[in-house]
Amino acid sequence: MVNTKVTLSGITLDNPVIPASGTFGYGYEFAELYDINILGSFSFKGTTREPRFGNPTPRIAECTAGLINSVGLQNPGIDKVISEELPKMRKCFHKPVIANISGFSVDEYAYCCERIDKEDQVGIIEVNVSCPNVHHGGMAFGTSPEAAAEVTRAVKAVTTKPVYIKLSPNVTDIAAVAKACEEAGADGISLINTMMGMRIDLKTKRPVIANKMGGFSGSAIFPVAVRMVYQVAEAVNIPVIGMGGVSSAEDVIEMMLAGATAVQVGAANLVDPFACKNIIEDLPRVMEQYGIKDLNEIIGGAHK
Amino acid sequence: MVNTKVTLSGITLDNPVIPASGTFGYGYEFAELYDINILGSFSFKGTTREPRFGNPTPRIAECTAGLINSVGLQNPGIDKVISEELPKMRKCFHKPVIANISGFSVDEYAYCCERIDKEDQVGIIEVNVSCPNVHHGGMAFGTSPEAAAEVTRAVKAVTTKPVYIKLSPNVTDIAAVAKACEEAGADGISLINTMMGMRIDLKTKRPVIANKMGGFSGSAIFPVAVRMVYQVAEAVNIPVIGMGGVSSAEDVIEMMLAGATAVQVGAANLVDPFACKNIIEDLPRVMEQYGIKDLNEIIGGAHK
Amino acid sequence: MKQSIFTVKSNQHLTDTVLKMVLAGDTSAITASGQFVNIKLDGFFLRRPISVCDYNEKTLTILYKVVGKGTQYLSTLAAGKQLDILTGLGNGYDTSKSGMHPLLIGGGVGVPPMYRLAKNLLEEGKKPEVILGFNTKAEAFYIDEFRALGVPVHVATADGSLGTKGFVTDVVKTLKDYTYFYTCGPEPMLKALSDVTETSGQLSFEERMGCGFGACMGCSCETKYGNKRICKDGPVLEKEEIKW
Amino acid sequence: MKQSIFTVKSNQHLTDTVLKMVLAGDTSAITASGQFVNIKLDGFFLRRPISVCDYNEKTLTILYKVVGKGTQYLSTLAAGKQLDILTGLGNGYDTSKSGMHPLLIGGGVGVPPMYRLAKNLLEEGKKPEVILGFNTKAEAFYIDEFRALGVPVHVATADGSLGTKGFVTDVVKTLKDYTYFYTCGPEPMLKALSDVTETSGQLSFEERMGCGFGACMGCSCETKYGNKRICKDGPVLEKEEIKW
Ligand SMILES: Cc1cc2nc3c(=O)[nH]c(=O)nc-3n(C[C@H](O)[C@H](O)[C@H](O)COP(=O)(O)OP(=O)(O)OC[C@H]3O[C@@H](n4cnc5c(N)ncnc54)[C@H](O)[C@@H]3O)c2cc1C
Ligand SMILES: Cc1cc2nc3c(=O)[nH]c(=O)nc-3n(C[C@H](O)[C@H](O)[C@H](O)COP(=O)(O)OP(=O)(O)OC[C@H]3O[C@@H](n4cnc5c(N)ncnc54)[C@H](O)[C@@H]3O)c2cc1C
Ligand SMILES: Cc1cc2nc3c(=O)[nH]c(=O)nc-3n(C[C@H](O)[C@H](O)[C@H](O)COP(=O)(O)O)c2cc1C
Ligand SMILES: Cc1cc2nc3c(=O)[nH]c(=O)nc-3n(C[C@H](O)[C@H](O)[C@H](O)COP(=O)(O)O)c2cc1C
Ligand code: FES
Ligand code: FES
Repeated sequence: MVNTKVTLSGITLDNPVIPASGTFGYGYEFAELYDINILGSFSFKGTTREPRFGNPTPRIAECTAGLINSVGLQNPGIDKVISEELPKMRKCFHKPVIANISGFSVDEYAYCCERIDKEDQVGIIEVNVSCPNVHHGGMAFGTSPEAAAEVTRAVKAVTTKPVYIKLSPNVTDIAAVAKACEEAGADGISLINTMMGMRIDLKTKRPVIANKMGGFSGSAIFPVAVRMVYQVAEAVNIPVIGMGGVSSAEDVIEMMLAGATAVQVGAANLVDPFACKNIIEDLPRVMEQYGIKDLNEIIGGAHK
Repeated sequence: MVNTKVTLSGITLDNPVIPASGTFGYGYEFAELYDINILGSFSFKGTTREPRFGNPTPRIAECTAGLINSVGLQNPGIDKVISEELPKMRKCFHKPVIANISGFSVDEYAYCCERIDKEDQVGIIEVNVSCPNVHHGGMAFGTSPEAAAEVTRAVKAVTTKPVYIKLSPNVTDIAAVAKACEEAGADGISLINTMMGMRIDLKTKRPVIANKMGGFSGSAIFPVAVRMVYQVAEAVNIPVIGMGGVSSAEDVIEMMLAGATAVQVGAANLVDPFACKNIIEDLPRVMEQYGIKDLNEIIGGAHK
Repeated sequence: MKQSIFTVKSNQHLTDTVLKMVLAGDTSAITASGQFVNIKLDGFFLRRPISVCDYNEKTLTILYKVVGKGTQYLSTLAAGKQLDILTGLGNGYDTSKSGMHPLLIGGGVGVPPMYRLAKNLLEEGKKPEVILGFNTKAEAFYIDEFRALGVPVHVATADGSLGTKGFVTDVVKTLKDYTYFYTCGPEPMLKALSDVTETSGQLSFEERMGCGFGACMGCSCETKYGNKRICKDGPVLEKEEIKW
Repeated sequence: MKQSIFTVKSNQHLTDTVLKMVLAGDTSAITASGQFVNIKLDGFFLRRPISVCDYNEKTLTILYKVVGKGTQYLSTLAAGKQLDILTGLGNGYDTSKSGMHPLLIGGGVGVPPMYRLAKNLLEEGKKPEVILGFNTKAEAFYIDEFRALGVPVHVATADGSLGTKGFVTDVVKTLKDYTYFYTCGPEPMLKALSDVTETSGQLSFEERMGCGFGACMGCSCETKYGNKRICKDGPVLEKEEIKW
């Protein structure tokens, strides 16, 4: 028997496989297909202070080995997430969930995190700093170490749960951003969010996405994600949740060798609703194939 | 009849299709397969002051829809390129070529560009600023607008030919780098170079590439390349040569709609030595399919 | 929703660009006309959503138009090819609201779902009347199949090469005693129908989809009763709730 | 070099993990034993380099070991499948240097190129002697095929389950009158042979390849006579030029 249990800031997961925020909704659609309690955890859709419809459609563009999305954080807002979604989620998922929080100002992050911090069900707060900072020219918080650190400090001041900062890959120096978050008190780092991408429709000669650009993810981005997880794992001493293009048990192991303690699966859920289930079921066999008895032994293994 | 001719800084190309530096050698291998004079131009292997063996092997790692390379600028050095390769190239290619120049210091760039500037055969000098600046902590010149501008100024001071700065995509704000180069006198911008990526071998549990990381390219990166070409075309008034994952005539048109005046084809040449030939032959048919009479009409078309 | 493997039984051109594909597989998740399936194609990242045209316990029929690389690939598949398909997606049409004499209006690739809907309404003892709109006679398909159901079928073509010259709305304007309407087709047609019809009705929408089963919010639209996902809360919306 | 389409004629297991594939197609670009082909596989970005084991005007034979996803996929292909292959890659062995009694030493998946090389040498009237090295008897293949050529064949297995217990070098040490050697196999074996052999020889190397035809510099190595591309200036190098 192999050991697939891993621990994130004191929370032990049965396995490292976690559906990524925005690709698993609140889990309901998947719970109709299989018992989602087999998951390590799951990160629910990004939550903001106010309800949001998000961006105009089309919001989806297909790419080779991936897709671009510009959903734009559609969500019912923190109040309804707490009053309606969390109680519903509890019915289909009995483990601690990861609350993915977004904001357009430092205050909004702090407000949402403070609210969600009181919820038992939430094991980890994952703070998505890829959102534009509306007060400072609209550059994403995650593109500057200082802005990311400021969000981290504000959130840490009002929460008791482990806070993982989820980084944007659209930066020159990802390790610098991660280090700034660590110094500001982050308990862990999640990465990568989507890469900024664009497709143009040859028929209309206009961008496919109504908002022109969007977030590119899927297997195509895996090599960039592995590289960034490796760089961040080398730069910080807090746990890293790796993601970006993961779609097989082999990919999970590769991410962990790069330094991830747990691994999220995003776009793969959209094209194969059983992706996470299949990965979890394949994991023991693939571990044996590569002579891995305990996943904890391989975390960061490629750094040696 | 459709028009596929485009003009880069006064040099008219029969078509916008240009093999990208490092994926076409000096053209010899391809010239054995077909008459490479059908190409718009071609950008030969990156040249440095000294001869270089490059990085240790393995230098290649396969990825979904792409590959990572860490060739590390293997080349015989500027002297031999001028004395041996250019005369040989002239025999199989009768149009102006693009000289791709690399360096590890501002002086080296200037030296090489000054040398190559005297060569008739060279139509455009393409300055690859993705190389590490050995005098300043090893960050690539292309990751800072100031450093990229410094290289541009140094090169412009010693050359008479059009100078295109080839940008690295591994940056937070590609438009800022492009603008700095334009202000420093660049005649055009080439982008994108490879994205930093990494793969880990599950059997050995070590990075596949001897140098750990390398440059990721191929169809997987196309959406990021289109986005960056779009952003740069919006930011500057000089011509843009677009590249990154181009492997079909449709991709060429999409790049041009994003703002490219010409388009380079890299990794696709490696897996299909006839890639450029096929693209050039398909182009008129695909133009007709999308109602395009003259490629010049669609350059930047998606910005309208 | 169900994920399962279907086998292509036949794949034939109805027009230059529209094909009919019959697939064998587990159709048990399909519960209503107007639902769609989402098909995985080799070499393409996203699935392709296609309406259910008809089905029985063992087979599924779809009609699709070649508009891009995915449908082009689909058109090359021969009998025996296996496809991974998600079935039973979307809400589908609610036949309980139809009244005795509903109008069924399909435009172009919006025609297919009308077929099963017509069969269902007939089974329920209702008297549906069908209007099919195409650009030209050469692009028209499935008219005989609708006629074979024994329902009145009107055809409109934009160039007048078949049936009424003009749009489906031109036909609708000539009809009086219908009790309800169901439609699927290009958005301008849906909008025009919403304006011209005198009864309530249900309209089926298209949107670019990430998942097709409600997980990604890629396909959302705003309605008078809040945000809806075209793939899960649609594709069928009620006339009254639509914000144009 | 030539790019063309080959059709799988047969694809059979020789051992649990090694298969023999015979392909029909245009072999005119193949000019020497020791050359390789580069095979495009659906769903994989890079081609897979595999040595020519044998060929005639119309068919190509390769022997390959399943070591990863690409060769795994290759092992599933049935007769009739078409493959895009670049042929005539690499320099191949130079038989003019062999003398009358060359040694041919193949280790594991380095065995295949020795087969055509042996045939070529025999045709030239020479008397090659063959040494094949494997880990175990269960992993051994193509011994009978070499014997059928009428050449002396020695086998070494690491565990002694077949032939000499030990490595090919142990066999080489017992042989005296050879005039030259040719080899292909894992790099440690090549190095050991280079040390233990008393004559000149040619050694075939492997490297991860981007293109396989000299364009990318992905496969370079440093030799005493300058940088060489394994794919174009190799895969065969002369013992004297190698920097270990
Ligand atoms: C609920 C629903 C039911 C549909 N039913 C039918 C049907 O019965 N028959 C039929 O011919 N077509 C139908 N369509 C449209 C069909 O999905 C598209 O024509 C098809 O996806 C185009 O794929 P492609 O690869 O050929 O085109 P491409 O343009 O190459 O596709 C690129 C991407 O855009 C998406 N896309 C392109 N056009 C559309 C569109 N109109 N709607 C949604 N996504 C699109 C593709 O799915 C793909 O992700 C339906 C669409 C929806 C949403
Ligand atoms: C000149 C040459 C001749 C060869 N001849 C044979 C032969 O006759 N029979 C045989 O069984 N094998 C041969 N090999 C090795 C064969 O190329 C690899 O086993 C094969 O590429 C593995 O592919 P994979 O997808 O199964 O493995 P993966 O590990 O999944 O492949 C991943 C990537 O690494 C590359 N790769 C992996 N192993 C090797 C290797 N040993 N050498 C080069 N690239 C590698 C693959 O080509 C691919 O790009 C030869 C290699 C070279 C360079
Ligand atoms: C449709 C979609 C919606 C997403 N929404 C969110 C979100 O709300 N919050 C967030 O932090 N990340 C969001 N992401 C990013 C993913 O969580 C993940 O970081 C990214 O997609 C990379 O992983 P992948 O390649 O496996 O998809 C979204 C991604 C997709 C595809
Ligand atoms: C094997 C290889 C070698 C390369 N060498 C160079 C080089 O010497 N100079 C340079 O500017 N770019 C070099 N590049 C980058 C390409 O020119 C191109 O910018 C990049 O690969 C993106 O295009 P693609 O996705 O079409 O490959 C190299 C790329 C590859 C794959
Ligand atoms: S397409 Fe994903 S929610 Fe509708
Ligand atoms: S693999 Fe490209 S030069 Fe050898």
